[in-house]
Amino acid sequence: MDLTVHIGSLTLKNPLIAASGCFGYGVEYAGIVDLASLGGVAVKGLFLAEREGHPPPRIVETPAGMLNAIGLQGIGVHRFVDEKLPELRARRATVIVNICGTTIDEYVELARILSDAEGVAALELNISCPNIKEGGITFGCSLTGTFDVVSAVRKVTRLPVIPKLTPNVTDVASFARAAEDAGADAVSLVNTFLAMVIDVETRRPKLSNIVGGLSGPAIRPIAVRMVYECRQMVKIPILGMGGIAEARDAIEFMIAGAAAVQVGTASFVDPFIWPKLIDGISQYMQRHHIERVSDLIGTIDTRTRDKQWISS
Amino acid sequence: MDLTVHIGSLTLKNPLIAASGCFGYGVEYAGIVDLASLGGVAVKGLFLAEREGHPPPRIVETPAGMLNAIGLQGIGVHRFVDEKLPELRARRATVIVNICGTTIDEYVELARILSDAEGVAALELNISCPNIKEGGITFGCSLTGTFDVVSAVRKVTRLPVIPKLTPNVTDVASFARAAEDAGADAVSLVNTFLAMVIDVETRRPKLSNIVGGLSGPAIRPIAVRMVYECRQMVKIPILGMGGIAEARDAIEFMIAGAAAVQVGTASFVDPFIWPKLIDGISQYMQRHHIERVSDLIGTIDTRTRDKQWISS
Amino acid sequence: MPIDVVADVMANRRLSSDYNVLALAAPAIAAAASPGQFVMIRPGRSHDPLLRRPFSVFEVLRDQHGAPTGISLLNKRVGVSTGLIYTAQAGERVDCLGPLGRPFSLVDPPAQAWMVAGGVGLAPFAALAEALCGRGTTAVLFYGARTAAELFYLDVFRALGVELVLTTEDGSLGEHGRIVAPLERRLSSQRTDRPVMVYACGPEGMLAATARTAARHGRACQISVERIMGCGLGGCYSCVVPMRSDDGRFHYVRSCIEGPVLAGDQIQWD
Amino acid sequence: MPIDVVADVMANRRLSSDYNVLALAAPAIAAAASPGQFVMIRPGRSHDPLLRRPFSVFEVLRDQHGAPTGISLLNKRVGVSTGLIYTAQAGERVDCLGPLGRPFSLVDPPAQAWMVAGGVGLAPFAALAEALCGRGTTAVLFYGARTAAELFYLDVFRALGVELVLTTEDGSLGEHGRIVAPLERRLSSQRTDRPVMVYACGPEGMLAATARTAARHGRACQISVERIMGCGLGGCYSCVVPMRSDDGRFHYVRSCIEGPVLAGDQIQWD
Ligand SMILES: Cc1cc2nc3c(=O)[nH]c(=O)nc-3n(C[C@H](O)[C@H](O)[C@H](O)COP(=O)(O)OP(=O)(O)OC[C@H]3O[C@@H](n4cnc5c(N)ncnc54)[C@H](O)[C@@H]3O)c2cc1C
Ligand SMILES: Cc1cc2nc3c(=O)[nH]c(=O)nc-3n(C[C@H](O)[C@H](O)[C@H](O)COP(=O)(O)OP(=O)(O)OC[C@H]3O[C@@H](n4cnc5c(N)ncnc54)[C@H](O)[C@@H]3O)c2cc1C
Ligand SMILES: Cc1cc2nc3c(=O)[nH]c(=O)nc-3n(C[C@H](O)[C@H](O)[C@H](O)COP(=O)(O)O)c2cc1C
Ligand SMILES: Cc1cc2nc3c(=O)[nH]c(=O)nc-3n(C[C@H](O)[C@H](O)[C@H](O)COP(=O)(O)O)c2cc1C
Ligand code: FES
Ligand code: FES
Repeated sequence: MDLTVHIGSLTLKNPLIAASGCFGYGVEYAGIVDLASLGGVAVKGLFLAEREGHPPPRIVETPAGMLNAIGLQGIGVHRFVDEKLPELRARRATVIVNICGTTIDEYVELARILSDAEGVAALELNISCPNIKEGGITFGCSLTGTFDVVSAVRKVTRLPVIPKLTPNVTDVASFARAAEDAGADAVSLVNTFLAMVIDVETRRPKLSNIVGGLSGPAIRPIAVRMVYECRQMVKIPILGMGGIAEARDAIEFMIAGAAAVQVGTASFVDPFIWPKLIDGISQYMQRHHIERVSDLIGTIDTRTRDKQWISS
Repeated sequence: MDLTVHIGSLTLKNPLIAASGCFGYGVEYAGIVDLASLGGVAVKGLFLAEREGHPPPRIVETPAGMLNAIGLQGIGVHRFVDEKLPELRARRATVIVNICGTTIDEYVELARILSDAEGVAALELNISCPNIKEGGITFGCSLTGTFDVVSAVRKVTRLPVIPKLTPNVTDVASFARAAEDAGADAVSLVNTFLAMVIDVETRRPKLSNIVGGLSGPAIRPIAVRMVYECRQMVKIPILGMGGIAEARDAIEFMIAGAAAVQVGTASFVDPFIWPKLIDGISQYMQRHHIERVSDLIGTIDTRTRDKQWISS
Repeated sequence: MPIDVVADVMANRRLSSDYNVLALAAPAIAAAASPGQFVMIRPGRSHDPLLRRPFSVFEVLRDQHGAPTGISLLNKRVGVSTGLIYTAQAGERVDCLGPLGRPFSLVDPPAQAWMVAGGVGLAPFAALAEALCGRGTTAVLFYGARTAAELFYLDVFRALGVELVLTTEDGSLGEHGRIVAPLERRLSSQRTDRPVMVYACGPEGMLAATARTAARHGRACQISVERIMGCGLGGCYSCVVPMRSDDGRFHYVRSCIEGPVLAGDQIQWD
Repeated sequence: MPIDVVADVMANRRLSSDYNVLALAAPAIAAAASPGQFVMIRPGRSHDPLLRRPFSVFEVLRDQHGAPTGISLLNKRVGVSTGLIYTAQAGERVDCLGPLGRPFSLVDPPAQAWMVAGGVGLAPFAALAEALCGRGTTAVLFYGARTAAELFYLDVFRALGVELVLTTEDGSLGEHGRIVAPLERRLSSQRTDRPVMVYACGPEGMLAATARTAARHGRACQISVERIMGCGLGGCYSCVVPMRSDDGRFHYVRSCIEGPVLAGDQIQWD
């Protein structure tokens, strides 16, 4: 059985990637998961500089989901390269670095630094963090902004460039197209949905940042639809995510058009989820006589049925 | 205690409205709910003509939500006026008619017919049904389309005109503004989120229509955020909805900025929900010494706290 | 009018690794229910699972004086909610709304009642058989399942005086094959001046075949359909079944309020 | 390394209408846990509630030979998951991940250990008291609650030889008022050459007051903080606590991996 998938020039040993911001810098999980067994590890969004992020409360649970407004607390790219990358390298993780900037120059600078560092497999451009104004969302909500930041980064790196798209737009597929046109190797989607919860007793938002990003199973059907739409618009691979909690969900994203998937919130609930997902996918492939997992990608069958009846 | 709220020239006896498409034509529920006890009854979306809608399966459950692609099966406006309106009138329901069209002329024609009919309290313009191409969504996703259809209807009716907005846009508040500029008396939001579920065993979409609209508690935090955003952009009242399942949720929408709320999916789960919601709101008002429910509207307190600590 | 009760689980009897019978304390629903009606069940209080699920009223339970105390459900575990119902323990509480929908119409002697059940499609027939036998109507149960271990409650039907015709797909009990075969043979051999009402509930393929067979033999047929139901009350239009229209086309009716029992010859099978 | 077990509920003892003690079969976690560590609990399997919830290890349960068999949790019902834990029945299963976080550091005689607990903040102190008393350390428990009926396990602490100082907000038992008052008095009267380690867990206001009081008296203080935790493993950065930086500002640390026990004088209380 062949679980490898290809993202541009990069080969992942399986389609399962730990989603950015949901797996620390990866090293936190080294005792729980064999990092080398994952298709990839997308580390927490990095700016050039260190950041403290938003005051707590930073998360709140919602029906089948959660909001977060961490505010991209982080150690900055230099400390990441010095303090975390060596261990990730030693553990043979396939490291995808999620980068955030306020200006195109910052993305370019981050890309340069990380291209020179040893052990970075790909760059995921976070142009979709809904929680901070300066987190690239202005790029992510504008087609030319998306195009410009991707092209600029494209010029300075040979690493696969993977812009991460926001779902908070009317037509996500047009953003995937802009990214493709600008030379992206793949696109990641979705980041979180802008949302809020109000404590009715105090009439105050439950998050210090007022709004936050919704993730988890609640958003899965919207995310699957978006992957499906993008699949029809672009040829580059799609890294699909949003509420994946079981092997079945990962397979659903692949059938909708994702070449690989990321798992965030569900790994909070079950940090030991990874081998379970791999097992579940393998069992499915066996049951359906699928030799290569990549044969699943985009194989949704949308023939309309005249049939009125569910079973028969 | 005063539960009345005002939507343009219309006074509702309380802020609770049965959401369109989730309460049939109202008459189906006459044996379960005293229709006159509701703030309003938004009946199922009506076209000029009868429609059969989409083949089943038409709904599928998702985590804390459901997708529907009913396809606006309906009896058409004439049969509605002849067969349903008399009973609604007799039961003294405050009837909000949800209308759908393919062209501006159809909305205008529907508005004319319903303005002449006795017992219609307001028109809700469905320009946001995600499940059928001809259901006004082309208006709902374009600012000029929204403006044009609202102004056209505005000219031919004295009934309150309430466009219902789609959440599937980048900036819902700008649509609320377009509606206000065109003379709308209020806006309803949100309609459902475009979404899909794939059966991984068959690789076919679970809905015959491939995509459907996500409703239910899953979407609530996104909907609350949208109401909050619109509140800052427009002065006209907002009818808020999306996943309301308890009195607390209804209050949350009002604090975010809704003048009234609609309840859809939750009334499937609990058709006897209405008196419970009214009780819950009344108890909350008592506990917080609030005399008029309308004093809650938009009272969210967003002062930033420097406080790092939750309680103290 | 339907009522909604928070019903105590009185007992949960496992019939197999997939089937169980759940007894719910719901006297008012039990008193009002007619054979063929259903209830909408919610086995938990969280938003996942969210919607209620439809279940036929299997038995009306009574105390020693014959007063209704509750209902039972014949449950087949196929997903989330049926899984919760399978594992429910006595003392748990379950939201139960009903009775809902149009029941079977009963026939009196000399008409015979032939019930056709596939798998969990047995559910509405315990109550129906009791009602029919109570009025002296001769009843036959054509009952097919995958295997012998999934043919349940045979003694109960026998005790009521119901004749049993059984099939299993693996041949482990009764005739080997599907249930429509013996039904077809029996319809062919039945004298046309002897009135028969066919009742059917089960997988859709079986229902279509039954309806066609009955029609071919000129027999009326009441079909209990199973559609995905959002509300059970006519509010959502999710549960529609296509019915033949006079113009040769079809129109959708809501099976929760116009059914679940529908005339087999009026359903648009395709 | 933490492990994740599907733990059987061995017993559920209700202490009041809001508090209970849940015993979970989890020998490996029990064997590995140190006082002050916590577990992440998931009482259901649906997506609502979604995330696990953090709970202190209350007691390490042992069989008659002293071998660890499981742990218990002291639970206070405040919302969805704590509600499920309150109503959990023996035989149910609960996902339990742990042990997690940095434990208390213990002190040896002649140092005394003063534990300050507010409400459910008692949770980490049963295990801590056992460990301290085991090494002969003199222990005092300052324990405040709303009312006498919410002061639990007093006998257990007494049996260990722990001195109890109690307060209730309604004056129904012990001193009337908050627990920081007697702590403050005792700190004032304690000779400075007698070493004392203050341990505290409870509402944030109480923690801040305890930390300040301890600092004012020059006593070291270990605070077990309670933050909303998404993962418990350092993955999500939800659980941060502001700690003083050398430059007079603060930086956030993740209380799940750098805590939950943190040095009181280094936390930025504001
Ligand atoms: C009028 C009526 C009476 C019924 N009586 C019984 C009965 O007595 N005993 C019994 O075991 N079952 C009965 N069913 C079927 C039962 O409602 C479904 O098996 C149940 O809803 C599945 O819920 P789930 O959460 O376990 O499955 P899910 O996890 O939601 O889905 C599993 C599978 O079940 C199908 N399904 C989901 N919801 C429904 C639904 N509402 N109706 C039909 N299929 C569905 C899905 O398409 C999917 O293939 C009846 C259905 C109807 C319409
Ligand atoms: C290290 C640690 C140890 C703890 N030990 C115990 C213990 O031994 N016994 C005990 O009863 N409680 C303990 N708590 C608190 C307990 O985790 C929360 O009460 C619980 O998470 C609330 O879950 P819920 O679903 O019932 O509440 P929800 O319905 O989610 O929310 C109800 C209220 O609880 C608050 N809350 C939600 N999640 C948390 C959280 N993770 N931490 C703190 N507050 C939260 C919310 O802000 C809200 O005000 C501990 C917390 C931490 C961080
Ligand atoms: C706590 C938290 C922090 C996140 N931080 C980041 C981040 O730094 N960069 C980023 O691109 N996405 C971030 N995300 C978004 C996730 O990577 C992912 O896109 C989203 O959560 C949807 O997937 P899920 O439903 O599996 O969690 C974060 C999500 C969560 C829940
Ligand atoms: C089955 C179903 C049918 C619906 N039909 C309509 C409709 O005809 N017109 C309309 O404007 N909205 C329709 N809606 C959207 C609801 O009115 C409402 O906007 C949405 O469901 C969100 O609210 P809820 O989460 O309370 O259900 C429908 C929703 C559902 C679930
Ligand atoms: S189930 Fe809602 S209309 Fe039939
Ligand atoms: S709880 Fe996730 S980092 Fe601490």
